[in-house]
Amino acid sequence: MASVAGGTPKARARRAPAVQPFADVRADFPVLQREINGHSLVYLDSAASAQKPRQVIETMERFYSYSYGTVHRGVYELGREATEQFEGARERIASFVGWDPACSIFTRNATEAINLVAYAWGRDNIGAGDEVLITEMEHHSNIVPWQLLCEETGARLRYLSVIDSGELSLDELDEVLAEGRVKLVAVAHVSNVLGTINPVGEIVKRARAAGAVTLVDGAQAVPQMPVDLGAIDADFYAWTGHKALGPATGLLHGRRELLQEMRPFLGGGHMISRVERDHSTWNELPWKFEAGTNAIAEAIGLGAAIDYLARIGMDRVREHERELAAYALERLPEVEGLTLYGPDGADGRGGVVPFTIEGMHPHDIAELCDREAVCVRAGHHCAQPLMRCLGVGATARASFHVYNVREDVDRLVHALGAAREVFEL
Amino acid sequence: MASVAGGTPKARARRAPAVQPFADVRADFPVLQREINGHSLVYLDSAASAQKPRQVIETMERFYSYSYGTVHRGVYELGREATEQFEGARERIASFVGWDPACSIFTRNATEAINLVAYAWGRDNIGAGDEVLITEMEHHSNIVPWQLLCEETGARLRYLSVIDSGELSLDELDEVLAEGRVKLVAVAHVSNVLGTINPVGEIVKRARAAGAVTLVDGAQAVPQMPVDLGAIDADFYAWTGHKALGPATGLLHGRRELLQEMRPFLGGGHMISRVERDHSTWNELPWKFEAGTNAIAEAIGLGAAIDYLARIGMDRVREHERELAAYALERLPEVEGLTLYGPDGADGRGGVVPFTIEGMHPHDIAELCDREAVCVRAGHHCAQPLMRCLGVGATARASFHVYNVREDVDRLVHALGAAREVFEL
Amino acid sequence: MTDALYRDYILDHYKNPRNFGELQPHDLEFHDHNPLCGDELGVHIVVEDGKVAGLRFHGHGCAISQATASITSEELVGMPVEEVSRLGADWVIEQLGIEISPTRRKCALLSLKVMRGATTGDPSWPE
Amino acid sequence: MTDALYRDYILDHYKNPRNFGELQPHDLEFHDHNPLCGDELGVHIVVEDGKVAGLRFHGHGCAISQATASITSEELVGMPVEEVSRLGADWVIEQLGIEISPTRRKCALLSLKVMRGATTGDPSWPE
Ligand SMILES: Cc1ncc(COP(=O)(O)O)c(C=O)c1O
Ligand SMILES: Cc1ncc(COP(=O)(O)O)c(C=O)c1O
Repeated sequence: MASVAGGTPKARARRAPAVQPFADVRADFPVLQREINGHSLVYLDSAASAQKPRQVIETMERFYSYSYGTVHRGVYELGREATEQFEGARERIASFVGWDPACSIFTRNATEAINLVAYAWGRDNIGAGDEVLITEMEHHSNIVPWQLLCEETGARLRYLSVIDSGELSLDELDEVLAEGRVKLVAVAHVSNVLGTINPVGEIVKRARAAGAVTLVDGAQAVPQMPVDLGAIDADFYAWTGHKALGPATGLLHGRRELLQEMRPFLGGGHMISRVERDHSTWNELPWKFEAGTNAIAEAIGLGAAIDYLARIGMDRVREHERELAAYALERLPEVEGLTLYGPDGADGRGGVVPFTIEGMHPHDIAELCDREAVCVRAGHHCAQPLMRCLGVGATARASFHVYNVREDVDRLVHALGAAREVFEL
Repeated sequence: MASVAGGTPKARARRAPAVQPFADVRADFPVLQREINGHSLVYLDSAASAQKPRQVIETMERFYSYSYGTVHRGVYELGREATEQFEGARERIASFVGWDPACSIFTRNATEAINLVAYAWGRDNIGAGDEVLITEMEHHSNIVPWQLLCEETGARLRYLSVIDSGELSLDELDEVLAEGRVKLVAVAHVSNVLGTINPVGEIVKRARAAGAVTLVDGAQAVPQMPVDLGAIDADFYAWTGHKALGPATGLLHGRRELLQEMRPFLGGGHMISRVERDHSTWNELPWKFEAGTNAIAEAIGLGAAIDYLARIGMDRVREHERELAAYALERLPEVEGLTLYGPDGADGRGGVVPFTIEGMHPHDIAELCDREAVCVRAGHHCAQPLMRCLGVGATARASFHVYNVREDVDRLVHALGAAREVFEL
Repeated sequence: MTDALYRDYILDHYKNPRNFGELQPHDLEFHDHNPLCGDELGVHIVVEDGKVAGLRFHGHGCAISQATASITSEELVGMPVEEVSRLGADWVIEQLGIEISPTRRKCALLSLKVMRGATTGDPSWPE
Repeated sequence: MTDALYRDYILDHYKNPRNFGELQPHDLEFHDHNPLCGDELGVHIVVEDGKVAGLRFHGHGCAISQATASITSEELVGMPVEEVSRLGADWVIEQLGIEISPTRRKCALLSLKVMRGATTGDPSWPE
């Protein structure tokens, strides 16, 4: 991992201090003060959605209370302030991931960002006989839009397999690309189930050499590691604010030439240049793809979330995630009957640890963890094809963010032990 | 207007009390405490977006601070609370407009709601030779999606004209419908420029009798008058939360049979029932059309906004809007060179008053009003075809909500007088 | 301390489900899943004289969905098919004898859903 | 009290715009609008010896966009076309002599946009 500076990751793990370096940020998250069933909250479901620091909550509150107005059109002071804050947030967000703000589009969420590409780029560029290549570890949001597109256009949807280590095979990628029919490669940067960190820069390079356009689903990556879109160089990169300590707004970063030649996706206010009776012309980028009134407060809130993460430093966030994952991988096997999934070790994975326990369904695991106020997720994690590859119907999953500490893993292990007792295992 | 109980509207206007009945709600809107350029804020741009009461801001803040979690999937307490609040908000919002919650879909905004229909219903039901009928007073969000659809399908887009009174002609509607090619009628409930309250129940009835499906754009209606979707009985009804004192989330209400047979729009998490490698099956309504992570806090915030409006009573809100519009229509002509647009009188119009002043462009009007902290909008109001009908490039527009008082109109008249002085008119 | 949800008899039915497996040949069948968690449940039914003469559930799922299938299966055998088709959610929850939170409701109703699917063809969730 | 934005000379140029109207025949032309407010501006240019020999703006818009067109038109007549094509936003703002807030920037730059459109064919907004 480029982001882990100095020392081998192993050596670092051994040096891990007893006191978490991030204990100080916990005071910023009001929800952590909650007690549930007599226990303090342990939130281990950040891969689904992250909690928000007061800096984000207060930014939105302040905006709504004192500067609310619509953007780009108000000549008056409130409109000016709203526009400045909104476009300022776009600029900081774009620079956080190393991309041009004019090619950084606010969407509803990552799902809408991917659908935007499927509709506005896909329908004009994918046809019968073409292939769309995704992987077995994709989230439904990076599967279903392509199924719909392929059904409509007669193209074929193919899957790169997930090999035993929980990784993708670049050899298989080369083989499929060599057949010459792949027009689009869409792949997760980090798997939301296995945690696998995919070599997306390399995948983009090979796909481009084979003439394919690339989309990277960064929903799990941007929140937890340094991401440099200039280096990855994908044609499209989608992510979602609510997993990055922010509110509900998504981002689509795209290559300028593609965005320029694409037809618009949603039609309506703000995305037009001129509306005649029978046809219209489109606004400049990025507004061409932002129809209707934006989620203004949410974009500004995401700006505050990004500022918060940047202040901590994404290298440190990544190291924190890696360390917590390593600690969970070390401790969870203490629970009898527990099976872990995903890459060996914590170096090639994000802060996500999926597991099952023999004789106890994941749903019941999550229910019983909740008795001790430990929030873990159970289910297919919007990745049914991957579940089938793993040969399970569902898994439990613990995932981390900046506010988690090693004690949270201890609490999880304790809750799992108690759950086994309830089940008389 | 069904909502004006007792007395002729004229008689009521004469009885209007000197003290506004709504002065008491002003304390709920923190933004009204602002001073700009040494003047207290007068916000007259609610038709673009409304300010938020502290009840809405605090609901969102409380949710983010203590109950944040994703909906429908978390087995743990936070997930339960979030789901209850989110689906509870949907139920109250649906009942507020008299529709089935299962057929009430959260969208990004009204624009996305209309595009959803254009994509998911339109592409399967509109073909070459068919006609889509809209009106000259539509907002771009109810024009451009149909332009895109017609361009794609070869259908023809037609416009009902706006007659001199700023109204639609039902006779013209009948004539066009009689030609037998109209498959969809899409019309604004209330015009965002003229304020015209269209007889949408009657339009729906005639359209249905002619075999056409109907979509009503209620973006300007739901925020300011009682709306009973059961009585209007349109096939689709779209609106947007940010104009109804809420945050950025939209609503699409649809007829169950249509929503059921429609293909999904956005593909991704939560909208599926089962994802196979090559195809998927869809979740039940309304979730089939809610792909990806919802704007959860925003939906809950809109629930609080609806509660707030319901507490005041929409009959009273409507009467308040009518009265302020009447007062503005009475006072604005005092300004020399001023031209009003829209229906005569306030009974057939919402709380929206567009105007121009000879020798002063609307942009400059708005700029100079801002000197006295009076926020009015200037421009084409996302209604370029209507601007051409009116024979102007732009207008200024004042619009009202519950927090406005008669003194706000006085302040506007004063600011316009001062503006004329600056322009030496 | 007894757990309010995972009572002894629930765990017993989960671990030793009654009437689990397949029934070949059978007269009625239905298969479905819980979209939220991916649980799967199928049912095979043999009908004699308008009554459920034999019944087997199969699939995988959590303790609640599996135990519900097992517990209700004992009541369903011998019941007129017409009566089965009219069973509602309340009946299931009553059979189960525990309080079911909204989050686990679909788990508890999955077996009724497939039973009704088999007897009426109606694939919707019981209210 | 003089208004900081609506100075006397701005209002004068707005009310009595110089070089307004059409020029027939002309060598170069361009027409555009400000998508935010719908303002329209067109330009006709007559070129002689590589210089702007004649120029007329036409259209409708706010005091800032109209006055900018009028004020700059006086500088543009006689300027080498090549020089016109290199003019930037700063030049316009300087000619205008007033501070322009971000909300009014496009108003102030619309005339430069159509001038550059006419002389270079580049339809983008000046930086
Ligand atoms: C009549 C009308 N329709 C549609 C819209 C679009 O609403 P939104 O921008 O929230 O999608 C608006 C407001 O902008 C409107 O006034
Ligand atoms: C890998 C991945 N892709 C896409 C998504 C979709 O994000 P959203 O639901 O915000 O659209 C998620 C999370 O739900 C995810 O984990």
